[in-house]
Amino acid sequence: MAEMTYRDAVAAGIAQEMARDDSVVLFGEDVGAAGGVFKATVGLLEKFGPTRVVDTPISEQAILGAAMGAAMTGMRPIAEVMFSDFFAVCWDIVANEIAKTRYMTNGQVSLPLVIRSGNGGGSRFGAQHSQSIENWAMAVPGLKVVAPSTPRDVIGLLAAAVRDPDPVLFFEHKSLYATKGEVGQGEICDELGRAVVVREGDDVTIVALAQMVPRALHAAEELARDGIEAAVVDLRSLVPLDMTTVAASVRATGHLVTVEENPRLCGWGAELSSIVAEELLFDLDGPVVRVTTPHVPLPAADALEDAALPSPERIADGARRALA
Amino acid sequence: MAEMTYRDAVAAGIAQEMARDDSVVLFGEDVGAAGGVFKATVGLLEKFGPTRVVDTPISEQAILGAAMGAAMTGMRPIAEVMFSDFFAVCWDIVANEIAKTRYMTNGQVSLPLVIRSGNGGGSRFGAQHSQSIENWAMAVPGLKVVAPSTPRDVIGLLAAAVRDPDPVLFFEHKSLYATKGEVGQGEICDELGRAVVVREGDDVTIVALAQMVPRALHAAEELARDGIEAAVVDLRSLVPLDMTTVAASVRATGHLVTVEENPRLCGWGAELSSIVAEELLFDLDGPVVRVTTPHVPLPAADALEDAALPSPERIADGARRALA
Amino acid sequence: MSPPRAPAPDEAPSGSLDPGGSRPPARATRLALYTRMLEMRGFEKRAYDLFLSGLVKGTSHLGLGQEAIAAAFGTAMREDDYTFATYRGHNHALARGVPMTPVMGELMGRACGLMAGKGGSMHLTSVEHHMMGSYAIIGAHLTIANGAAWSAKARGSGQVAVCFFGDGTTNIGAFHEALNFAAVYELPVVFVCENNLWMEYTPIASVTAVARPAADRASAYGLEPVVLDGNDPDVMHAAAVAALGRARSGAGPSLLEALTYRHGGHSRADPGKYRSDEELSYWLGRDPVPAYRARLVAEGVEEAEIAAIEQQVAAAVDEATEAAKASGPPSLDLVEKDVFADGGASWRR
Amino acid sequence: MSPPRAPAPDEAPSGSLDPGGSRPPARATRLALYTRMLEMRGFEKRAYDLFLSGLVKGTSHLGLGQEAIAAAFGTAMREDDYTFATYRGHNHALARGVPMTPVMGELMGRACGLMAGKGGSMHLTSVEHHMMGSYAIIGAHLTIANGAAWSAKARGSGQVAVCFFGDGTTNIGAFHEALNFAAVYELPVVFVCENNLWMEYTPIASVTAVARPAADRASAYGLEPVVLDGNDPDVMHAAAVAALGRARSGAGPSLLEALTYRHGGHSRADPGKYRSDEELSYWLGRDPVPAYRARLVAEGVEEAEIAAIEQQVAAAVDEATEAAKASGPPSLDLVEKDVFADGGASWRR
Ligand SMILES: Cc1ncc(C[n+]2csc(CCOP(=O)(O)OP(=O)(O)O)c2C)c(N)n1
Ligand SMILES: Cc1ncc(C[n+]2csc(CCOP(=O)(O)OP(=O)(O)O)c2C)c(N)n1
Ligand SMILES: [Mg+2]
Ligand SMILES: [Mg+2]
Repeated sequence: MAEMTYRDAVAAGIAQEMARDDSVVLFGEDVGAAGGVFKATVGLLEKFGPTRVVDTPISEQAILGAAMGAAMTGMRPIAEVMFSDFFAVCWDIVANEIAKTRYMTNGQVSLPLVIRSGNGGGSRFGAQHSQSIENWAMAVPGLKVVAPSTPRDVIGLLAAAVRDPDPVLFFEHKSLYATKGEVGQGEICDELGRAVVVREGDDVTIVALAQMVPRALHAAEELARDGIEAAVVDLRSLVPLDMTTVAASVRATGHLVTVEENPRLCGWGAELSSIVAEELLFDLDGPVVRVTTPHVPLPAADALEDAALPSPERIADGARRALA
Repeated sequence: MAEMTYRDAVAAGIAQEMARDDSVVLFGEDVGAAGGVFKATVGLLEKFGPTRVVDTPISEQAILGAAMGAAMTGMRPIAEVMFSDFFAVCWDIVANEIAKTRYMTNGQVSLPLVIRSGNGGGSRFGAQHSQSIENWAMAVPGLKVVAPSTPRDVIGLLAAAVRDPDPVLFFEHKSLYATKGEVGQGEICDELGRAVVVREGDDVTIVALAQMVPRALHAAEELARDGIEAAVVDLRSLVPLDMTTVAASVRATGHLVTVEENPRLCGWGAELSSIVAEELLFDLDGPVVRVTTPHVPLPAADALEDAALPSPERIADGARRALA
Repeated sequence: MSPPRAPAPDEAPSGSLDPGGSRPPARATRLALYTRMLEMRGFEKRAYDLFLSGLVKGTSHLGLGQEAIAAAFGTAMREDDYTFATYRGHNHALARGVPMTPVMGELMGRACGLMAGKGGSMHLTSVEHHMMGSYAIIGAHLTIANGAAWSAKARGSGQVAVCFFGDGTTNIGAFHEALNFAAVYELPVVFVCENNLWMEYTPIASVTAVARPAADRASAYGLEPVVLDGNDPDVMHAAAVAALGRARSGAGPSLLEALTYRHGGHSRADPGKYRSDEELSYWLGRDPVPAYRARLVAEGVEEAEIAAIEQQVAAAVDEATEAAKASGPPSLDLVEKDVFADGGASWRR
Repeated sequence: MSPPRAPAPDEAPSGSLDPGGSRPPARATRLALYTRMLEMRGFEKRAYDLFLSGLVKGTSHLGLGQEAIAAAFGTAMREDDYTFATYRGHNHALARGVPMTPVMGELMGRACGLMAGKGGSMHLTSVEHHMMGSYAIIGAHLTIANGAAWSAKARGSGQVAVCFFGDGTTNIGAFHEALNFAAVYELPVVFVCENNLWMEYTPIASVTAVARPAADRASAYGLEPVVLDGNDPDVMHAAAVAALGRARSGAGPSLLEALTYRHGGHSRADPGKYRSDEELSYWLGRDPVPAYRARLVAEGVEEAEIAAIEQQVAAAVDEATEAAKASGPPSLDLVEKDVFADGGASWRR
């Protein structure tokens, strides 16, 4: 076991897969010579050379279109969209082309590709560089959606994404890049669609993703001081969605709180809540509480951004409301 | 009162507003000389001339960017995105610029603009020309989202949208263009954010939008034959969302069914369901059932498309499940 | 705010440029070109009839009048070269040897359809024939064609990607990104703009800052401007050979602008009434199919040989029509099939 | 897959073109130009210090070295002309007369900020000064500037929209759409490409099919190619006057490529180490601020007059810094304010 940052885990995961499979290539803006604007791809150009690690123009549609065309003809591209907010400039390629092609072609075309992107708030970058857009992706049939919360999961889920025969949107949380965690020796590869219960608890189930996982764990500690034992589930992927794990926990606790960083409307928490309201209604002993960023663009100033994003305190309050 | 098609109501609504206010202009692909590919803007070029009704190149980003820049400097543009699927090519302008600008500028900039678009399935156009993307829009803070189901509402809501000081996405349903309805004389202008109970009923509340409203009414008739009286609510706008009307009905019936044309995940039905599961849980007498298109791209063949979209039968089944 | 201006018909041939030299193709190639054009013409006329009689649902975009371009490339391409086309892509699919029956079946939404009805007329794809899809949202497929070319280059396969699109497509952002990208990485891709003077119902000249929507943009990507008579199969064949050769030799992308005209409306039952009679009759007079027939005859091909081809093609169209009509609707369980590689649509466990 | 190539420094001045003729601006204009540049320089150096000391949070993109361009336009524009800028937009805001304190306050996330901290350094907007925003996602604001120009034309107001952007922006789709759109409708808009040779950490030359990322694209929109010495305030002022006049007279858009260089890194604490010492020292030698000072002195402006300006600007920077430091954090209720015109964020009733 070694300690590694989330940032370095990205490079390590990509390197693991590029070394394993020659058809894996990486391209995006500043990913090569500069090692990425978040320094998450440092060393890859040196290791794999300029035909496999390619700096591109500022042309997100061209980048993702190239990834798609390469994937349909035998390669396994990893493309980077620098900030997830920029998915909006290439959403057509993602939502209309990449997501729909296997289906429209009646299964003729496979698109084994990964699109990595820096997602989420907390960096005081303002409304156009801080969004959490995992719900945009989840709303589009045909995409898999992954968002790790630890360095170990970065490697394991990135490897799984690269090996997956379907297109995967891989959301790296910008505010987690500097965090550290233990990472095992040797190859790591997970299965997509397995949530993890990162804290056991009998009183209430808190489901979280990415940066919200450590915050939910903090909230759980706060609640424990009041004698409330919260189970915390790290979803890890939204598609496939591990409802089995979530449902088992909700059946046990009778209470559900979802913690989303995205703005409120139509977030994944709503999807989870609606599944529970349809399938597990009679297992519930209290309201399903969604803790989210309010339905606003993110403000830039530190004080305002901190007030907008779900904090451990707001999560704990949500749990109390669920139990009230 | 006169009978009018939904299609003609679009032109009538635009004409009403252009005649009233010189700052209202219309632009988009083929909207002028051709009267629109759905013939929903016929006669406007002749009536208002080529400086107010403008045919554009195939440049959706340029079209919506121009609408935004014009709106921030004193005009009230109505821009057309021909098929709502094409929002994906200009999503950056919509989601990152238009939606966020009032907020980011601390209220300095107003964007009184309307983006009209042909939305929805049923025309056998396949996966890239049939989507219902109202949930994409609802997920982005700063946008208002409107989707009329009748010719009268087309005029009333379009007028309200044009007069609204905020950006409004106005979804016209392609499969409703040919439908007819009564439209009153004289100016019509509604208020955004008022749902309408289009059918009273004490047993179950069915909430629908656009093309799903007539289908929900059909389902209600079918249910009535079995002695089940369904209330049908036409939401008419998603933002603002009229939870007051929905909640009153759910309190009365104890049962909620939402009917969405969009693919399942993160649809507006999930949002409604989650609100009910959080705020009205103890008013519920049964599970909240969501009837949606399955989470797939829409197939083109008539038989397949019909099987994918929520039908009156599936809606009625949903109501029975809610009551079971 | 300038008024729409339809280009005068006699603007069309001016500025044409024949990069392939004037040596005519071999006799077998010419017969292949004619056969391909006839197949397209016969197929699409039938598709139009089936549309009018309600058997083709939804929409369909015919390339009647534009056959020479697809035929020329279909004839010049290597079997494993990739094709990327638009919603107006029946011709391009047939040109790669995709059989008529599945294409007809797809238009009719039948079980025998190329994608069993899941794609529809705008999304013809046959990976087996390296027909990598027709795409219905303007612009995207230029960037996707780059990806196939990138992969061909990385794999050293010698394949070329050919990407067809319309004049109107030159004003969308993805066009610009794709052309620059292809040029920067010297990708083996040939971009073919089929300039039929119209977008849907709006003339390209009224919304474009330059006279030649593709060729006048070539220099922005360091490419040569090339304008071709898109209704001359020999000219187009020579240009195709030249551009494919250039790409295969590692010299990078080409951008070709082929002037042509669609005889019918944009889609479905559009009668295309927005075009002047003068313009229409000018272009009907330049119909590539009878003109090429006349050229073959003038250069010594026997009437009988031509007639035999014509009969054979007509029979093939009839056969495809009957086969597609005989096919039932697709199985309804296809609705939830093949969203993901596991064959299903499940997003949860 | 070609390797990145940093342009040799001596490529910069070649091909320059001075559309404004060589008559120098009047003395008052020159002093205004110098004053503006000094303000920008002083402001941004202070912003950098504040960043290093942790008072400027988040990110900030300095235009140190690029001041001549914004100063020239700020001086040449009519008061009601519109400015659209990028995240690298402090200079452009100051050039329109936006006071330093609210800009500094915005960078520091304080209540006195131009947008009370809601926008941040990348989104400076002051409608009062016709500074219509700085935009942080590449490309969009070119299309938005068109809209302001459209509106000015429709209202017959005689206003011009000026839109600044970087070299890297020329490869994104929206650039293409915006340029064509502006040309087709002959909009009163001036597009100013500040070519500082680098995107973030990648040289523009390595990912662009042409040598002049903006000027070599001009002809694709029927526009004249114009390359300017972006570090010469007089050259830039003449070009601004010419392009603004052209737009105001109804002759439509211009696209100007101004060659310049950012002295520092792309953003925040980036030391910009990817640039060669040779390149950096070449451009530091062409720093517009001392060069223009020397020119003013050489042409007879008194040292004392210049020194007085310098003192005044330094004092203004100090004052703005202190005022911003003294301002508290924004009120937390702003989080749910001004999403909609009713002043709130409510999406339901
Ligand atoms: C992004 C986008 N905008 C608009 C459309 C609607 N549309 C379909 S075809 C077409 C005209 C295309 O013209 P052109 O590129 O010249 O091709 P042609 O149809 O003439 O072959 C338009 C506007 C679309 N499919 N995609
Ligand atoms: C669509 C999009 N892609 C990528 C980025 C990230 N990004 C911010 S600035 C920048 C470089 C821009 O270079 P240039 O246009 O030359 O402007 P400069 O920063 O040199 O002024 C990049 C890639 C972005 N903001 N938007
Ligand atoms: Mg065309
Ligand atoms: Mg630059």
